[in-house]
Amino acid sequence: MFATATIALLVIMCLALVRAFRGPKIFDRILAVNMFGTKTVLLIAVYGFLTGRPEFLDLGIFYALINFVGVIAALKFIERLEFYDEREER
Amino acid sequence: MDSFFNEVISGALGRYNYWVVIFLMMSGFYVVIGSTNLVKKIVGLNIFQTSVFILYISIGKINGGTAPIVWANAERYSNPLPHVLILTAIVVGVATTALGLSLIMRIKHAYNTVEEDEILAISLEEDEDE
Amino acid sequence: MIASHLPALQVVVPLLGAPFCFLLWRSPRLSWLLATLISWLTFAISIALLVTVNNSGTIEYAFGGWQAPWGIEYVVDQLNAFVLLIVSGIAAVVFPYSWISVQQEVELRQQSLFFTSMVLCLAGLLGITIAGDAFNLFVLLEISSLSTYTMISMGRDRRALTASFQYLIMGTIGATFIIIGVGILFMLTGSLNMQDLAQRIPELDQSRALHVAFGFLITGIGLKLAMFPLHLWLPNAYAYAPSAASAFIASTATKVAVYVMVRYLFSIFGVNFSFQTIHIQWLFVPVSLFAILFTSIVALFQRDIKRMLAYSSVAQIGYMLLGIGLFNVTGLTATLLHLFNHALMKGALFLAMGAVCYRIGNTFIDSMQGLGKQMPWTMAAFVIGGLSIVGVPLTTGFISKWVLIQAAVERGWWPVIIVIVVASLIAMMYIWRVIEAVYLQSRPENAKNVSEAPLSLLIPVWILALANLYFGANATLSSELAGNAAATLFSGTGF
Amino acid sequence: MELLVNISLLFMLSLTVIAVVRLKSLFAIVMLFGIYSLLSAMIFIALDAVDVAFTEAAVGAGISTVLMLATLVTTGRWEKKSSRSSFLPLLIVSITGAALVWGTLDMPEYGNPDNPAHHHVADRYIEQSPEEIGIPNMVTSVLASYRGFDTLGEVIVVFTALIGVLSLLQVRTPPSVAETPLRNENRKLSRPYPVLQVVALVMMPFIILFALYVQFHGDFGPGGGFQAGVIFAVAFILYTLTYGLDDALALTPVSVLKALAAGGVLIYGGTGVVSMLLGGNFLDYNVLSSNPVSGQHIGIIVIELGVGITVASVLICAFYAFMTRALPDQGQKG
Repeated sequence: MFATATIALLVIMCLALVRAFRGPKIFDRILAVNMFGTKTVLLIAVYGFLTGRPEFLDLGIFYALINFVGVIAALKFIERLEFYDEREER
Repeated sequence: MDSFFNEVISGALGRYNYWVVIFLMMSGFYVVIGSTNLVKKIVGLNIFQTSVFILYISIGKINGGTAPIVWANAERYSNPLPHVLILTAIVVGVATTALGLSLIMRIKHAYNTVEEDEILAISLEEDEDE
Repeated sequence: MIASHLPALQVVVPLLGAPFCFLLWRSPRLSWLLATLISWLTFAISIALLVTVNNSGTIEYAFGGWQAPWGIEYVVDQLNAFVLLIVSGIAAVVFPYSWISVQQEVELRQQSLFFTSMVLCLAGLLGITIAGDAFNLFVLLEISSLSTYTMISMGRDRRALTASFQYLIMGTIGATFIIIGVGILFMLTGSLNMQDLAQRIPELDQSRALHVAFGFLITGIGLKLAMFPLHLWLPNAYAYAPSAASAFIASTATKVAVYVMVRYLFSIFGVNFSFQTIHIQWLFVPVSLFAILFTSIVALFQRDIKRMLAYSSVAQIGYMLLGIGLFNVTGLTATLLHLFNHALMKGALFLAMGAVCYRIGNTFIDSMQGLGKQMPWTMAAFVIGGLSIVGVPLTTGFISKWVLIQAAVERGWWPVIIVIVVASLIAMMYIWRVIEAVYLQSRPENAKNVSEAPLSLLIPVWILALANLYFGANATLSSELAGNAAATLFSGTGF
Repeated sequence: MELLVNISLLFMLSLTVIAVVRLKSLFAIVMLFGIYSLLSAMIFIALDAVDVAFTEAAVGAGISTVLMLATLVTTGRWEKKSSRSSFLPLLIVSITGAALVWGTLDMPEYGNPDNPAHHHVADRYIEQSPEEIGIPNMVTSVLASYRGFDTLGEVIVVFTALIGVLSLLQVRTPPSVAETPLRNENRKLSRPYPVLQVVALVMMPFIILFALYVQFHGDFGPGGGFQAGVIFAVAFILYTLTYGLDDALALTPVSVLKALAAGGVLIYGGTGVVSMLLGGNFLDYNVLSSNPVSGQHIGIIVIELGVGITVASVLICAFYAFMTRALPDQGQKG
């Protein structure tokens, strides 16, 4: 069961990655990165059980924290008008 | 012939990790020396260094090993020494990044651009004026 | 009790002195006083170390009480005791000098940060020299590099920022190459300790991975020591840094990098591997000959004298690599002697330029016209340093060039001697340009009158200038130290 | 299964790197760098390096990315098309890469337990450190004791970076006390992110608690002074992002941070000096107590504390300096 979950997570990570590459808008990328981060947290959890050492869940908590603060930082900085122009991301 | 292929395959399986990491390293290196935007150079430098870290950690991995924290069920542990070296190297890396980025901010303020070509052009003009 | 801790104290004193310098940020003067005190203390320690090594042989110090190779070890032998003396000696002269010069060239807000960086840089350079562990060397290298970038960026010209950034990129690439090399060595031997590596490498000399490690280490160190054509960061970095920083870095940083190169080539990889398996001399000789000629010519066309001196430094590094490339004991002796002598002459020259910059605000050759009458002492010191660069007898520069030529004669490589002579003539031309402007031309009408530099600048300049003359006239001490170290390295019993 | 995870992570890393080379939007590149860092941290977990994974995520995906974003605010987010030819860089990179690949042919096989790297120095760390040092996390043992001097160097590097950042970027001085009432009025009128501010305030104590846990649990699990310092700094970064720089500066004055940064280094170095005075070598913790193992414990706890203090204060201070440049008018906006 853990194996299936791992594969599913890896597939979803690839999909998020594609969104992060293609954009086209800034917000698509931020959302993609956020989703990617969430999946990493889950992958850490699943992988821990898969290898039999789930005590490394600490790491998962920390990734979630970094993810949260990172997204806030990204949003905060693109608030600046000079920074956010209407040009399409490429 | 058969044994030759076996050798190639097992040789490749024993090294695919290194090869991918070398590809990553070289891509990062290319971004550093190939791009003219200073921010992108710093990103490239980080990618280059991070990939070197992966190389080190690959050196320390042992098949069937587990994280080097005492565990009752452990058969064998992976090598902790590369982990220690890389912890130090990561910290050195972020220190360099912070310094590089603050330099970029000052350069932007002084030249109003962060493209190497444009800065070079301005500097050449300045050299001639002197 | 203290005697047994000297190797650790050599680095720990400046390393832990730096935070105190920083804590005195409200009073730059106190920061500077502390920095000066630290530099004198480290100089005293390095003298004590040199004496101990000469009397009782190599000293080893195990950090944390863990024996090598499990712990980190410091090893002092004749070679690095000599380099330690150069680095701390230059620091002991430059640090007292820095106060007045920094007053004028660095913003008040940054002054105590500048002194802290100087101390950190000193600690890093000493640490690189003394380290007996390949990875610890990398960490200390980064301490010295980061503090150097900081010092360079404090120059007044905005080009100081770009120079610092360029150095940061090149320096970090170099450092990363070094860790790749060290990583491969670790992969092959399982050790990071230099003595331990030296024992394990000979068994592996046919391994392709070892050859790659060698390549990466040489390229990485080459970036750090501005080996031609990897020198592009150097001229701007030296030209736009504050004067005190230029003087300190120019006379120590590249020397330490040359030392690391020698250490890797001779002690760690071993003479057999470096010169008979890889044939590194076939890289070093042509590259350094080209570098000597090319950068000397480029130096001729510089209007900023600090920049001219920077190009001349690249040429001098060429001489050092040439000495290694000649691959005999005399050649290596010339390299080590030149480490010492070049530190003295470039120190004197850059300090004299700092004094000029203090009075007239820049170091352009046009602005220095007729300065010989107004700043006679500074200019006289500059002339002594300049003659030393050219290699006039009775100066240190002559000694190292003479030994280098002897080494070339031993090899029978006459073209090399011709290149050395031609390069010396070119050096004479660029130094003559300055002498002509300073003594033979009159002060321009609109230039403001200046007086001689203050004593606190003049004394350090003259200490180094006189050292140039002293060690030029009486070279027994320096040649003995260099000769002994070179002989030990060649005998393969290095460390 | 582990092989599959490993290979797919490497595959995703390669894709990310290719995208970074091709993209022109610096914002996208920085975001992808965050992903790159998370992915490599995942690889570190898969390769049993949990401590490294912790640090890489903290530094790469956390601190570096935030600092890069702050830089982008001042520099703009588009890379200009360069006229420079990419032939020479490509050549250099290909030669370097080819040399490395050639070298791998003689490298010991990946993951083989008999590799020389595992059997010289490392054996002792694995077999004896639990008795000699007495803590289960071998990485912490090696980091703090066997190679403790490297770690002191690492703390000094962080400290050096602070010197550099402070000399290049000045941290804004917060408004004086005289202006405070007016400022408070202004703030009441414009509370831009009420939800975020409440969330941040609720989370702060937990983040700090987590930082303390990582600090003191580092002997038993992944973590230690450096990681704890970063988490601590993240708490204040969150506070700065939601409440503004002025409030953050009032909470943690820069002069205090600077003193703490130097203090952390001195705590670490001081431990070494004390052990010297007690008759051992520099950083020899055995002499700190009558029993060597408990001496090691004391030493490691103290130096990890020094690391944590320096790292936290340096990162907070550097972040403030970057914020001062990136969002200079934040005080008025709220």
